[in-house]
Amino acid sequence: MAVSPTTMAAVRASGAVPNAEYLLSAEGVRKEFPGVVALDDVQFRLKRASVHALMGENGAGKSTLMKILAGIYIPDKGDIRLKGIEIRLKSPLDALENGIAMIHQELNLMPFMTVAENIWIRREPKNRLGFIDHGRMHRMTEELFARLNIDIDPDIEVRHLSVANRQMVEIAKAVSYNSDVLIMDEPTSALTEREVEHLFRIIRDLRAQGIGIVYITHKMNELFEIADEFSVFRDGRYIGTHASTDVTRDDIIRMMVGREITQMFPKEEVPIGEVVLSVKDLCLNGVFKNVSFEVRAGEILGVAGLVGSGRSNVAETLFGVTPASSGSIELYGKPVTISSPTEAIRNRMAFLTEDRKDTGCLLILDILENMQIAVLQDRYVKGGFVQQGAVEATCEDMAKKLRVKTPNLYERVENLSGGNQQKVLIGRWLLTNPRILILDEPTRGIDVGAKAEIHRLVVEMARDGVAVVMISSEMPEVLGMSDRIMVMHEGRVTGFLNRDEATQIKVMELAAQ
Amino acid sequence: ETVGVSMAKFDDNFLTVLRNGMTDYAKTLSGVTLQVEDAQNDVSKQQSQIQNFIASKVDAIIVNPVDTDATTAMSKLAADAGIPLVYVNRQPVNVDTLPDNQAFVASNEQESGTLETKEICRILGGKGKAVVIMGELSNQAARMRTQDVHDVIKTDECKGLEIVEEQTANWDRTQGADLMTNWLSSGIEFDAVISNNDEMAIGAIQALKAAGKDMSKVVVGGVDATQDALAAMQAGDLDVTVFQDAAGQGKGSLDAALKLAKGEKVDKKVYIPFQLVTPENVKDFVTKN
Amino acid sequence: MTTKAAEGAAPLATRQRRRRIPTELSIFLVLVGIALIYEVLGWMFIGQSFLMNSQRLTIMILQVSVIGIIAVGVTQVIITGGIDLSSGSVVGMTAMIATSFAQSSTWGRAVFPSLTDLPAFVPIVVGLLIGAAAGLANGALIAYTKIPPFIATLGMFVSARGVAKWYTKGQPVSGITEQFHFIGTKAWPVVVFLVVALIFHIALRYTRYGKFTYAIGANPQAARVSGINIEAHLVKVYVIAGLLAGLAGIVTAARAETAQASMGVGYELDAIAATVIGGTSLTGGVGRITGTVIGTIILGVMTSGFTFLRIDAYYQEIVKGLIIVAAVVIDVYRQKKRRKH
Amino acid sequence: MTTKAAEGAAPLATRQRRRRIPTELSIFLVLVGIALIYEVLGWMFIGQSFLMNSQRLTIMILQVSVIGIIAVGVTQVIITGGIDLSSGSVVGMTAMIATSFAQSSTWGRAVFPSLTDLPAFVPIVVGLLIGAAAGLANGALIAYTKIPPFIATLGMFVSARGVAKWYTKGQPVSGITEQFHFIGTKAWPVVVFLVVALIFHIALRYTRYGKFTYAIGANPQAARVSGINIEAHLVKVYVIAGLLAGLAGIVTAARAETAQASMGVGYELDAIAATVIGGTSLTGGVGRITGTVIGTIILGVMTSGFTFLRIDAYYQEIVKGLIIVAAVVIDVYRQKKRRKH
Ligand SMILES: Nc1ncnc2c1ncn2[C@@H]1O[C@H](COP(=O)(O)OP(=O)(O)OP(=O)(O)O)[C@@H](O)[C@H]1O
Ligand SMILES: Nc1ncnc2c1ncn2[C@@H]1O[C@H](COP(=O)(O)OP(=O)(O)OP(=O)(O)O)[C@@H](O)[C@H]1O
Ligand SMILES: [Mg+2]
Ligand SMILES: [Mg+2]
Repeated sequence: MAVSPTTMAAVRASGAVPNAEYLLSAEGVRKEFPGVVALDDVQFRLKRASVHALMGENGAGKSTLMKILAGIYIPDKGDIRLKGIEIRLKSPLDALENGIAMIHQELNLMPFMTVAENIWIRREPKNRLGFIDHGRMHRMTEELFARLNIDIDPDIEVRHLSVANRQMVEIAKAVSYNSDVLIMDEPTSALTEREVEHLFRIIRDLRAQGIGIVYITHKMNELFEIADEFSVFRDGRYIGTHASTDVTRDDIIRMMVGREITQMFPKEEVPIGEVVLSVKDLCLNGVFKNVSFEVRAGEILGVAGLVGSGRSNVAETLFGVTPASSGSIELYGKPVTISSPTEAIRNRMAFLTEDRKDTGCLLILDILENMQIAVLQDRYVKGGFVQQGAVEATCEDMAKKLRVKTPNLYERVENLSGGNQQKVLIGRWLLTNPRILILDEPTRGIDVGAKAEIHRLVVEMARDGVAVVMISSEMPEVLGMSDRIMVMHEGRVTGFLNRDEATQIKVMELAAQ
Repeated sequence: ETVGVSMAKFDDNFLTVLRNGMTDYAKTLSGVTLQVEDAQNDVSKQQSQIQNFIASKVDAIIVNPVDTDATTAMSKLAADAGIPLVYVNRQPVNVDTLPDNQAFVASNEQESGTLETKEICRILGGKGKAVVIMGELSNQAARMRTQDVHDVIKTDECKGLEIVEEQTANWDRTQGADLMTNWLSSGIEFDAVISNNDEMAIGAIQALKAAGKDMSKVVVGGVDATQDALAAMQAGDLDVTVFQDAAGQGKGSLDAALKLAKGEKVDKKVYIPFQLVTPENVKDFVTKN
Repeated sequence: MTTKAAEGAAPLATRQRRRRIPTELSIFLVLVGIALIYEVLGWMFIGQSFLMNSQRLTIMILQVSVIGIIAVGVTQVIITGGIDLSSGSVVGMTAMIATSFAQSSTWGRAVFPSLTDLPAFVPIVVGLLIGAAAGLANGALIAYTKIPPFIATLGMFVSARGVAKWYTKGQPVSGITEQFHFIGTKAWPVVVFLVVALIFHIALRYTRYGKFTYAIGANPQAARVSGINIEAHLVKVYVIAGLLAGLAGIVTAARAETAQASMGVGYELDAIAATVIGGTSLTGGVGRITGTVIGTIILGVMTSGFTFLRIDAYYQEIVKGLIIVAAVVIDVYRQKKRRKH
Repeated sequence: MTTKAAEGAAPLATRQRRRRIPTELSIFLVLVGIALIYEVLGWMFIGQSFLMNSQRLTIMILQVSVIGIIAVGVTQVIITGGIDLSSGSVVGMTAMIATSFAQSSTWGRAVFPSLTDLPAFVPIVVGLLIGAAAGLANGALIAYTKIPPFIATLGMFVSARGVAKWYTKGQPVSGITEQFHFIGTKAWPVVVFLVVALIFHIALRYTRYGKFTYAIGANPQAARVSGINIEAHLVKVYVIAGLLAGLAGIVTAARAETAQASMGVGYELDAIAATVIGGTSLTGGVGRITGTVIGTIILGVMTSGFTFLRIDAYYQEIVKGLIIVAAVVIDVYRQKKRRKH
């Protein structure tokens, strides 16, 4: 018999904590969505004072299982035990009150509310009259931030924060629950090395306090650095659990994808052509200044920098999303002004944005609509009518190439796993046959297998003479893929490194100077 | 017999009395069922209601037209289906060319504004300043009654009357009060308030009293002789209103419709006269509407 | 190639072409349900068939065809994530202005005595232009000043009604020519409605115009980055909505053989109701013309049913509100249930 | 605290400090601008001051205080991302029902002849309950059946008006007691409006109720995972909106000394306009009562100004629409400009 979540919460509040081997465990869990079995007979056990990593390809069911543990989804089958006691969580509140907090894969903040309001929502401190004590709330936030060494103004509205800072707010919020179990679903996908290190310090600290942490990531090195043990899922099934010291990287990949992946960054030397994109003294008031660089046909220019260094803003300006305040852009040897994405596309440019939820996916539309939308600007349209058969066949090929995990192209993108959404967006831009491809964090949230696949596609594009600008916060990716690396710091270009001279240390030096 | 009735509006005080006159009368007759519909002041809706009646094969139709210019189409629909039709209260544009089994029962709308204004003119002795509160601008009665005001003022006896302001309050009491307050705050001077209906007149009275005006110094006139208006008149606030025999019109139209349904002949036009109501004869009307 | 991709794994699962079950199905069943309930009640209490009456079948759709024409435009606006409150007022405004160019010389009180007996295409073109101009004003305001559609069209709602009243100082415009009246006779309004619905059904499903409309509604930011000129497209959509409201005004006036400043009052809400009942989502990105047509017909069937069952007018409104809500509740519920399988 | 934060590491990101300038400022300037324009035009054409007139200053707010009371509720609904179309109809319904318990025995035709001369709190409580019940129906439908707020409240819009007409078969309810009438006299409606506004200003800014309201509107998903019971909270918000519409109905009837079935027609749109002019965003998550109060007063000033300048009734509506749009355009423009600095 399951104990009611409220009773459990009361027990927890009283301080009487049953001493079980596992903080949280799940057995025989099954969850079905229309047309997809997301989880089938899955198990999971989290030990006290440990970091348990969850690994698996995109769509393997990691987020789904975690959402079940956080009370967001109700499983079709299976039982959940909290400290050895069976419990049925019916709402996120049940989970929170029982000491389970979660950082979601997609950011879940209230953009028009302040940082402090976001963190303490539902737990606002009240004064004697029952009104919210904003002063105390501010101080509580400052204290929390001091403890985590985060420097963000508690009174700023979240919409003014960069993605990385929002991620930090999410982390702080989750920590503030003082929970027994902390679930982190790809917390580092928007962070650079520096914040990642910082996060790891926080995690180690929490572990030392006896908290159990579930950590989902696609970054193999993080696993070895932080996790005590890990579980692997594949296609909604449980594959196994091991201590992270027992295995090698290749072992894990084999468990995850059921095949070998020999080379992560399939960089090929391709002939470099002439300059196709040349930027001189590009400025955007208050955001970046005097950015100048060139990219040649067949070249991959990596762009590195810390969070908030302005890389994404430069890309947005190149693509006409936020037109520059001064400076010049030359395409294929001719000066141009790009004042809208429409013009950029007309100039054979493509731009994968960094925030797939806000500026990428048409969430409520299906995969087909999402993939075809940009290509319809100038192809597959006759007399206003879309040549549906042709465009569908092309999209289907692309989806197969990118290994999008879906029953068909008529699935809403909203129902795809995060990584698969990213693949759909990449497909959207590859379809446009660009001559200049700008990628902002292209493999964010993508599993290892697909990552290699995407890298291979990018290299293929370069071989066909496409100039690629690739912004990435993942150091191995930048180092492995780029012909040249441009490094930015606080809105300025601080230097260029050639492929042969680039090392992690040199990049970091330029990025932090 | 089943008689389909399409009323222009349900939430109009006067038309409510008319409608109730009809339904109350129907209850006294055996075997007569009324199907009363609310056209919500929409010409098309009214037209559709008539077509729905025709589809349901009613024995006769009574229409209180939303727009008296739209009656040609309605007459045709009913005539084509061979169902008798009676217009009530508002005079259809095709009143002179109505087919055989159609008729019109009403008061002559031209009288109401004229009676009201003439009486006010008489009280003021043929000269003074007046403000006019109009009903909803797109409404026929509002236009007609306002026109009556102007026509009366053009006559020799009332030449001395001057209209200083003319605004709409959409038949509504509160809007009448707000309009009057706005006027008062602008320091507009006047001796009479000529309102297109009683509700707005009462609103004006409320505003005048709230501003501390001496009601015996202002002549206020309305149309309809509603209960509230008669009460206001007995309280000495309202000076003129015009009684229209709503219940009588309702009864008369149903009689005509039933006769036509039986194949009997009726007069093409049945007029039920307006009557002027003043503090002298107000008692006679208290029980009427 | 360096990656040895597992050839066996078919990522696109089975290559089944499972087309989505049309979402209109559930609301269509609601329509059938309502009609059948009336049919049964009819036999029980009135001793008449509700449906086996060609006259009634016509009037059911005829009485809502003007709403339907508007709703086709409103559907497109709502798919972009907007709203159009102005359509009822635009109906009134176009009815007045268009009709003033459709008057016959036999009518004594023509607005422009020198412009009578014009061929019917003149008032029609005038009406469409007026409607399109109103739509242009809405669209340009929304696209370029970024004010919420609710406010832009609320302004037009107030102003267009003002124009309708001001145009002839509240006088109705009557005495229309036979040629112009023709559009409003028989079941022609129904034909106009269905043709308009068909055209925009095709436009939404098979043209770039349609794809862009959905994309903007689903995520305007993403649509912009994908190269869509959102501003220009929004203007297009609102102009179409205005044009259709203008057409609705023409049909209304032709049907009534007169134009009145109060024509079309409240139509905007009926049209939005028809659209939403038909499954279009007010948050944008979702909706179909077929659904809107069904939603419109539900309104018509409901009204005819009331008269048919001789339901007291006092109860009609109370019940009408309940039915609108119930139709959407049933639809939401059925859609949710189907998604479970 | 036990966590030894990495002492050495430099703080993350640069601190982004940006104190919010109250967003109401820009719309307040719009209000001042409109008033000054009237003032100048007044001296030029009428030879009178627009503002230096206590009577006019009162009526400016008095004539919109009922709209304001509704708008306070509507603001909260809109902040949650919803909409309330039913408020005008609920005003009509409560006015009718409440007033039927406020009749004096001297009036010959009381609805309940045996329930006359009751103390004023009876009709007030009845009215508030009726309003709250309508809000409960709206809220429960929206929260638990997940139908769009537009549809749920559209249903109530139709049904509540139906109830208002049905209650006395269209007869007005008059002859109210002096005690009840009192609420509507002098500037009491203004007081009621401002007190209501103050209460909910505090509730929104300084209580959890308020924070939840904003959170749900800004990001319902986030609100849910933060442990907020969205359904229960939405019901609360709609009940409050209904309650305030009920209060508005009471005040309207008390002011007019009568209740009529057509009371409150169109108020929902005025209230929404006041709210949006005041800076509340229809997409939810943003809005303040202070802004709504200013938006409401703008409507009042506008109306008084028309009469003051003796603008022809036929032009008033046309101009009213333009002013609503212009007010929001200016506001949007000013906010955008300020953000640039
Ligand atoms: N709400 C939903 N409706 C339908 N299908 C869903 C839904 N949520 C998830 N799925 C499906 O369930 C499967 C598992 O998704 P889940 O998000 O758990 O994957 P994941 O392991 O977290 O992947 P990623 O690494 O890409 O985040 C996927 O096939 C996905 O398409
Ligand atoms: N919408 C916005 N409003 C205010 N500031 C913004 C906004 N978007 C970005 N910024 C700020 O502009 C600066 C540059 O951000 P940008 O996203 O370009 O950096 P980045 O190097 O790409 O880093 P990230 O890894 O976070 O994307 C940051 O300080 C960020 O906070
Ligand atoms: Mg995931
Ligand atoms: Mg970035």
